Amino acid sequence: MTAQLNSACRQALVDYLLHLGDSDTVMSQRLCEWVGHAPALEEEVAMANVGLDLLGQARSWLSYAAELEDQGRDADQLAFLRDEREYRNLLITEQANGNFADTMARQFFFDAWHFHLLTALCQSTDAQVQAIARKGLKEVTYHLRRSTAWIKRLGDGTAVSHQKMQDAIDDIWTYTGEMFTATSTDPLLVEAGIVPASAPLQQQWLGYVQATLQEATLTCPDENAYMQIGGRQGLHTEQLGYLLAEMQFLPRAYPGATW
Amino acid sequence: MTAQLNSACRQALVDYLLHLGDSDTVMSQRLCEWVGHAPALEEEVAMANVGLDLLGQARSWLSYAAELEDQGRDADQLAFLRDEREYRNLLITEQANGNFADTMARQFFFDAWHFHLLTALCQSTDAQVQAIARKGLKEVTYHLRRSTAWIKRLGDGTAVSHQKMQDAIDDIWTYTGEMFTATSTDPLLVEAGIVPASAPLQQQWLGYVQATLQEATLTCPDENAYMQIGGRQGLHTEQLGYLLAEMQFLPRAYPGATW
Amino acid sequence: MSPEERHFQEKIDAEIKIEAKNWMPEAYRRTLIRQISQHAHSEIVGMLPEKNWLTRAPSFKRKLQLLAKIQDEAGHGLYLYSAMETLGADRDEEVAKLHRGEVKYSSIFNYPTRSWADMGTIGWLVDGAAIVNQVVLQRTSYGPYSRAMIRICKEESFHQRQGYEILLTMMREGNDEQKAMVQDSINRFWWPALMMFGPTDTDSPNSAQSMAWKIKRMSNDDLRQRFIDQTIPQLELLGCTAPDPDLKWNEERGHYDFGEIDWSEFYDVLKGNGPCNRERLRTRREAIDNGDWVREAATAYASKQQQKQHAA
Amino acid sequence: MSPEERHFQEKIDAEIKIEAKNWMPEAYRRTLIRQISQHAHSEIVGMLPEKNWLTRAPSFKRKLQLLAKIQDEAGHGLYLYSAMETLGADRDEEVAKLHRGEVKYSSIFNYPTRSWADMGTIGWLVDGAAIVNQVVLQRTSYGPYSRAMIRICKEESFHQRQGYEILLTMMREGNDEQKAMVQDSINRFWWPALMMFGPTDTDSPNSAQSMAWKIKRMSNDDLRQRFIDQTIPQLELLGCTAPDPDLKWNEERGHYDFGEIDWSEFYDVLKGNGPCNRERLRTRREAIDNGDWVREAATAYASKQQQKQHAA
Repeated sequence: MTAQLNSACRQALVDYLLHLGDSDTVMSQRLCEWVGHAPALEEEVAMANVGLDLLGQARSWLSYAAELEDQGRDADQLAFLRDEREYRNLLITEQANGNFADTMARQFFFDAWHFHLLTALCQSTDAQVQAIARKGLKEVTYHLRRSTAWIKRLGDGTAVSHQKMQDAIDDIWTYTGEMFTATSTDPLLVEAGIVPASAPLQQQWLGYVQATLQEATLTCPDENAYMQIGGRQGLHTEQLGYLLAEMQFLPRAYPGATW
Repeated sequence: MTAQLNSACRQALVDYLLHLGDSDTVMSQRLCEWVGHAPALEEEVAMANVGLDLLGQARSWLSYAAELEDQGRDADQLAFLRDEREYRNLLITEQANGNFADTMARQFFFDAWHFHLLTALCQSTDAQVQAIARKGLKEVTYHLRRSTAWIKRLGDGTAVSHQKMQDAIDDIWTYTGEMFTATSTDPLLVEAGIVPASAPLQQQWLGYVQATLQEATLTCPDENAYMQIGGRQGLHTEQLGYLLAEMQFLPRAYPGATW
Repeated sequence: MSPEERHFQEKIDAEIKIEAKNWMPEAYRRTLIRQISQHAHSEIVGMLPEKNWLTRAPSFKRKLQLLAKIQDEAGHGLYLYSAMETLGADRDEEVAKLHRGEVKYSSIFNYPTRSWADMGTIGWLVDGAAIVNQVVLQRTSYGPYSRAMIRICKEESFHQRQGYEILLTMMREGNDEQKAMVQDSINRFWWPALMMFGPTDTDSPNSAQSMAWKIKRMSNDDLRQRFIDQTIPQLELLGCTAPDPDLKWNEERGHYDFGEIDWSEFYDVLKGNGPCNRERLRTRREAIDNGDWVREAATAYASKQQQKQHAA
Repeated sequence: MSPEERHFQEKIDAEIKIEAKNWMPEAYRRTLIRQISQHAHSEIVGMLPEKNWLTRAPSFKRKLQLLAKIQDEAGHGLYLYSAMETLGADRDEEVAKLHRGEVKYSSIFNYPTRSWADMGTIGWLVDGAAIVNQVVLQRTSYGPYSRAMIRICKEESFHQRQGYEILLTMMREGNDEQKAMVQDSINRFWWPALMMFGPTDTDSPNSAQSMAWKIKRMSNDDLRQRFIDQTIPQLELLGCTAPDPDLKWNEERGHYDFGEIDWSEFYDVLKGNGPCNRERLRTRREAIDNGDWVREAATAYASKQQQKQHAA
């Protein structure tokens, strides 16, 4: 199927795949930071599980991006040798872990987007995109179930957990709008049926989020609030650079080495 | 004077200079992390001041090490391109900042060592060592005065500050013994009158530390407690790798670039 | 006008500095406190975007320069708070207002620093814009503020040259990636730097009184034009461009023409929606909050020492 | 010996597993709780030295492997705590004992991981030593523990092969720096790995009873010899050496001879003086303390849900 893409569409798809792969990579890295610090042993297992799934998906998206890009790079080189300005992840994924509620707010908003997006990508006209999405959707269905459950537990748990959960949601809300912004080349992909349009996705996402927060006795922030964007243009918050410096240390320090 | 050193002595001196330069570099990096986070504006100025002095001294020691080593490297390459295992800094310098008391305990023990060491190095038979030490001693005299003052303020301040200061001291104590350990080649340097023997240094240090802590109403930990060593052999705690990954990012990511 | 007011205005008109002990209109005092505190807050918050690259500075030379610059800024904050305190304001109270979001600092510091080149661009463009403002403020009517400005301007010019030199080194001795970094940095900071002079004169209603009192001595638009005129030759020397297709020399005016500024962005950032508003304030607030026990200890110790001296 | 005790010992002697509901001597129960909880704690604390390189793993493949391994270890912790709870112990209480320093975990995890090669060495040598122990424990007399061991051993063998493969790749496809990293890592972990089997038999007074109860089934020294014998060929295949000049094949014994272990180091680390004892315990303690409000919320939510169901 990739042979049929014209060059503009191919470039647009590479860009989109980097966006998906980088978002998964960065999110997974943040989850890795939790190892050994989770509030219960069961959560160690669950967070590692989500992190593993996202890492695997990241590799699939980036491998496909590398293949389409056709510049002799592989998924590892894309992940470990691009600098911050070339990273295309959503800003929400790079936000620091904070406390468990902060991490769960980030995860929940991301999972709800991820779930609805992969659901749509299961219908992609690009067979490879479709295949990766189908595999990923099973995993992400679990991720969303888990983070939804935690939003409810913490929202409708104790007074302390309710407050922390509400603060976490209010705090990260400004990074949710970006999930539904399109780049200048996305319309090519939408038109070709490779990726879904953002607007209906946003409605699905918002419906799910509002219903969950309500059940969790939490207040959903204003959907028209000012939203921070920039990740897809490589314009990141000041947090990403440190994350990449750590993550990329070995490949940078020992160029060309096999591990 | 360097021409007169035989090759074993020269190698021993390079090693010693790396130890001094790396300790200053790492300590300065930790102080840089405080910028914007100090408890008062006057402390922003003071910590930056100490950080600057140490950074300047680091460059002097490493420049001299590079010159003696004679392998075409300069101070920047020594600082920004050696990996953790080659770093020779004292373990105490790489310990995380913690709270202000933790930072001050680290600083005080380091400054007291640094002051007495540089005082002795002012008598070094190596003219270059002597010159760097003389310049540095003026700065370090101020560092020690400042950290001593803070130990007293926090120790004899409020009940809260007293407890935090005592905890900080107890916590970092295990890294103080290393300052007075010698490598297998140090005796060559002591014999040549280039560096002082550790034993008298340790007595001076301990006398100063005990007197200060007593005045600060703090308890000095057991001088015979178990001490962690390894920095001079490049055997570091798990904290150094992260510090270097961040500090070395640009030179690693853009090899050979001029900035 | 009361005799006091008249006398005050006569001094202003005669370019005689107003000093702390002199009589001054309450509004003059309030306006100055506000302006000087905002300026001081800007020095302190302005340390944060630079701190973001301090621990990643690429060489001893650059790290030393950057740390020294940041230290100077903390020092500027100290002078300015002192100048402000001569007007009867209290530093801690003004800082608390900042933390409650009641006073602002320069919006430029709500933009993130995304590459090392930003350390050059901030020095060159951001400090450059600040200097254009501050050079004029050296002649401001309030003595302590004027003297603080003279001292600060000297150091800022030094910082500006250092910033420019960072960019020049990357453009002349750097590889393609580094050159791209510089241009990208200029693209990101160009418009925000122009916004540093504030809204156009027509939208700047408080300016007239400040001009009469000689707290302000040039209009926002005039300052902005002066900055652009002196910056473009430096930009060209770098071999870079500004992200403004309308920028060109106007022979007739003897000035550069430039494109429309996106004021909606300016007001968005001002309202708190810049990329880093929340982080900057949070960082400052946490620094002061986490330092409570330290400052309390210092006070307790000082009073104990005093008691001991009395007793002795 | 009471009839119960006799019956118990007869089952043991006949290799019939003791199950949770069976009668058992109190000392047997206590010894097992202690041993299983230490084993569980070791799995959990053992995640930390690996976590140290997780965020710096050099490729997708290695990061996936390492994260999966760490996840397995958390899972092992869960099985083992469950096995322990069949004996009437409480997980939270045992964890609290760990955090108060009343129970230990394997001392090997008090050594820092200083390079990526340590991820290989821990898999190969440390898990390798653990497996030698655990293979024997598959036949331990207590049923739930024995079954947990069977499950854990399978996964551990997989981890061990992965660890060895990390080292082999670095030795065969790596540059000189990487090869030096591997040898350095083996030098640092060799002796601590040998210490994992515990003191020599002459200094291991509690072993006799454990052997009689078949909680233990081989002596420390026999296990250690078995480990060395099976490890040396693998070491040679790597092209590396052990930091032990006395290591050599003894034709007569049919075993490798090896040098004197520095037991003072072993006891120092056991006393809390290892390089990372404090950090490891602090990390675990903080994880649980910081998670208090989360677990409380989950409990509160669950009871609210239950009430709703009752009400409905």
